[in-house]
Amino acid sequence: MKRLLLIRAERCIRCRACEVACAREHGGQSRITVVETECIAWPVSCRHCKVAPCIHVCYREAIRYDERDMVIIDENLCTGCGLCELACPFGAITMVEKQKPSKCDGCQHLVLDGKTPICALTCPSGAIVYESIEAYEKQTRISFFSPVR
Amino acid sequence: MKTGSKSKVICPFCGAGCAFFIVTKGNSLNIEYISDHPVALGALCPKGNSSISIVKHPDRLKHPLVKKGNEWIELPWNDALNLAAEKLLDIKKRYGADSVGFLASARATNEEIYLFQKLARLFGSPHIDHCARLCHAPSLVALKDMLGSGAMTNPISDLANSDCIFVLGSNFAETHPVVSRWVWDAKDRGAVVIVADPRRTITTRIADLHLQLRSGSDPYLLYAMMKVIVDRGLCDYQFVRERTEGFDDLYRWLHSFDLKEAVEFTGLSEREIVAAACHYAEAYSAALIYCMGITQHRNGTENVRACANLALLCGKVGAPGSGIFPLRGQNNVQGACDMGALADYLPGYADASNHMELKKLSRVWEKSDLPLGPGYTVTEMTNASLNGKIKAMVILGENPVVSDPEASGVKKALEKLEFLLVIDLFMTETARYADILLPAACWAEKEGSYTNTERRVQWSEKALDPDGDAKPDLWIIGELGKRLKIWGYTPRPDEVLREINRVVPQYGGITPERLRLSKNGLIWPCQNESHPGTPILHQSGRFKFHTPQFAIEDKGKIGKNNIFKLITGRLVVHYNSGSMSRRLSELFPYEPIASVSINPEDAAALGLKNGDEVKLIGESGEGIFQIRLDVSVPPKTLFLPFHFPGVNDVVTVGLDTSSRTPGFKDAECRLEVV
Amino acid sequence: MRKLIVSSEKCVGCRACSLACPEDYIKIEEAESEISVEFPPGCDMQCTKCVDICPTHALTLTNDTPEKKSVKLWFEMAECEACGRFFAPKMMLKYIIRRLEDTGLADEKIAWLMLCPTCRHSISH
Amino acid sequence: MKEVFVRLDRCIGCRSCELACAVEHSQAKKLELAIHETPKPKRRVYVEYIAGRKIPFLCRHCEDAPCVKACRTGALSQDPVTRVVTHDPKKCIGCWMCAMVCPYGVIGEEAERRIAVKCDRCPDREIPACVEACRTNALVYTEENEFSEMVRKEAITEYLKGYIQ
Repeated sequence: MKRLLLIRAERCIRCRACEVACAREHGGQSRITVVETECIAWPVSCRHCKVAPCIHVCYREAIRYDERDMVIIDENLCTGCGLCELACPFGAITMVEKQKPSKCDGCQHLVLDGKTPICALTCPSGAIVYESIEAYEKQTRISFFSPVR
Repeated sequence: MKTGSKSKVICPFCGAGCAFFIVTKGNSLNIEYISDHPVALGALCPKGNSSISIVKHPDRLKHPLVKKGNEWIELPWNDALNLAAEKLLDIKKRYGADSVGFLASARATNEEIYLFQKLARLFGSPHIDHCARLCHAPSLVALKDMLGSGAMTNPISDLANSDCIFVLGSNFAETHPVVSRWVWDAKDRGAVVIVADPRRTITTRIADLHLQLRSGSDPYLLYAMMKVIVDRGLCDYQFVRERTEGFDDLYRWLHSFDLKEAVEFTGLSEREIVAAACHYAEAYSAALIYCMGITQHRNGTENVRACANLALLCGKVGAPGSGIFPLRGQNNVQGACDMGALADYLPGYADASNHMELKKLSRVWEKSDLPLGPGYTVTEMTNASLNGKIKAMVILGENPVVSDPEASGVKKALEKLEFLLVIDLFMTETARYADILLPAACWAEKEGSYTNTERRVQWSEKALDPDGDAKPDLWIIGELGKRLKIWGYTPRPDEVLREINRVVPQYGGITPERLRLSKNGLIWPCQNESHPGTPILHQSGRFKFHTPQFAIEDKGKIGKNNIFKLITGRLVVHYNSGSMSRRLSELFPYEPIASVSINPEDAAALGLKNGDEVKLIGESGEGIFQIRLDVSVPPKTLFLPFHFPGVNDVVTVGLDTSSRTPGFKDAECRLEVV
Repeated sequence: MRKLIVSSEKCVGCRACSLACPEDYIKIEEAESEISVEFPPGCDMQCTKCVDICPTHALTLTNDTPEKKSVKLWFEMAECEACGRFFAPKMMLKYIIRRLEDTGLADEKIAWLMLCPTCRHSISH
Repeated sequence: MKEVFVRLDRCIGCRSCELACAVEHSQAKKLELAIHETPKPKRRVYVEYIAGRKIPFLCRHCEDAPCVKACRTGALSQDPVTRVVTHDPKKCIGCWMCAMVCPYGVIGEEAERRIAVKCDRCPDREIPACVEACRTNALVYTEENEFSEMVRKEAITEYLKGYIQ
């Protein structure tokens, strides 16, 4: 089962630990953003779509899947045109200094070592999890019908 | 210096006691999470995540400084320590030893705090205290009296086993973010979460039932719940009969208690109170989390007693998932209390005003005539300085100018001192008043043990050497003691911990060897070397009910003439007096200034917009703050984060009678549009 | 000096050429609801970065003598449906829709493209 | 409108519904052929054992469906009349927003294509396959008022049984 970065938005306490950890791990620029409204908060980052608009729109083929089906950007091929930023349905790609796109790479360096992405590791409330859809949905079902409620 | 090494350290911020590895590679530091750590499965909040930036922070003090006129002069360690000792001895000769006040830090290691209070007491001063006085001293007094121990009864992760979690005056999602994981896990299992808070906080988002009570009416809510429980026969009669005393008095008192009065006073409906009471009492296991919303009141001790009464009445003590959870604020505030850095307690919670206990201690320390307590507390010390009873102070890593109420008075008091020695990492607001300022090594640069809020004693390793001339607190205290002719040599952490093993009964079996070997630390009480530690307290033993004697003075001023209720509290990205978090570029941009939250209705009535400046006028001080419109704040109430200098200028409050804790949450202020 | 030929039909106003140009010959001007890209008539550099980088192959460099006047193209900006901010040239969004044709996503209007990246953060549409 | 109702007390956890669902959504629609198909036919109904109880979970086709709101690409759409939420695999980009907002956890993964699968209430059939397969009538496909009438009748029968004895 492919493990993914999934979010249990109801758990998010908008503490921004993920942002701080992500920025530390990726040289000062956080690739995850916590968005907050009056009643709910949730972290926004790349969803690593299977049919990724950013990949389709990139004419230089600078965006591709890595070994673990995470969407990554090859900085050497990227021209900084900003098409991917506009194509992303989640606003998860941001252009930073000198029009370099910055987006979640699923902590490639950690995941390939068999570790968990940094945001899922650090999330204090367990809002960001790194697991398969199957396990995630099972957990949702079980907690929906938990005995006491 | 170890290069390319990995050392397990304890997070220097809140009391949850999360551990992580610091990985050093050349000059760079990184964090590696410990995903099987019992506190939070390796998770860290934003503060923990940015903690390594403190280590190499450019603002760190690097050399001992001495104030000459208005300038700081760098001095070698030997000269600075000699000068400090000379001054202290001179003051001792002129005014007596009890004219020197000592403030310990709740974020130093157990060993350092133990040695510091030993230094103070052997120096001859009973005036040793630390910032637990500002937060959980009422818990200590009340719970020690009623249950026998003033600490959290169960580990944090045990919250996941609760069927009902009742949260009072705590915004743990911001103050102790890792706690929320276990509360959510309990909720996923089907637990009911009840949060009583005047504000709508992030924590109340977790709640199934949010009791938006009037600030300060907590005892009314608690006793109303008890009355409902007693009236409906929901108490655990077996528990009450077999393991408690004093139920009859409480029962009689509750009989005369009027539910209508509570409804009126709390501003809640009777249905809400009944629902909360039934959920709590009927749950198989129930946890009661409380924090400074309970303790920082003029009747703080009485509030804590009410909490304990409720738990005892329902028998929700001493079982998995059932307990009382006072969440402590600093990473070693529990340890600092255990080590006896308190005006009224000796190490191991022996009474400081008891001659027998002092005699026992004097046998271990091989010195007779130890000073008889209780000494001055944190707030009393500043007052004593203003009256001229305290002439000198030694402050180890505290920042009373920001953290104490009536900050303007504190500043005056520190100015009036003949001699002030401050040991700190940074040039804090308090350090500016020092005569001698000694640079301390930060937590990653020294080793020692920390006790977290769940009583878990963990060993923190040294990750790297300090920059510049900074030295570990233990060395500084040891060297100072040597120069004050108190002891002959500077001990190592291991040696101090071994002495703690002998002096503090709860720490009897927590030896340095065991601590270093154990992966998850040891939970006191752990009386001897073969004891495995006690994660859940009070599984046996008898407890005492308390017959309430509280009175809430409602001056009825709030709401008139622009007088607002002022609640101070924390933000998730800042920490206590902010001397660390306000310096971190990772955290600071999120909340750069102290902005006061106000209900949009009130703001509209005053014609205020987001970002407007207002003047808050307290009894003894005032300050100008920016407005933030926030529906989460109830009407006629202001919320102000206390991490910023100037906030406590506005706060003027009375002290709780039993624990002498300032009632921060009772503050009122007048709002003036600038 | 080489001549720079711009195809006004192909250019979508993405600004990639301007960013790639080492000499800042291609100038961007931003107005409230419009953006203009000004191409020089020719280029004396021996580089082809702008041509290589252009996603729509709108630029060509030839060895003819350049004309005197520079070419200025104006692009209408799209307005975010949620916050009303002008965030990208409409042509660029059209180009994205064209690129997404083979995915089965492309309708005449793709809902999320009408929002600015910040408004796309919202959990529900 | 007809809905699939669940009678929790009747489910014995036999998982016949899961099997029938997977077969119905295979190409061959026959069990013996379906097991060899790729992509593997996927169930859209889930039976969970929670604290000793057996509970079938299937899409409730919510009136105000959060999955439809969260879907960026319009792959999930709701019929304005029947309120059935259907999933268009052609438009699905596999972002899992729907899975993350679904309160019942009934959106599954088609492992081969890594896109979402969910209950479509069997558009080719009169009665959904899971309901037809249910041996104990734990799943009922009926109108809302008919369902409550049935429950009422059952309750009164139970009550009368006790009364007569």
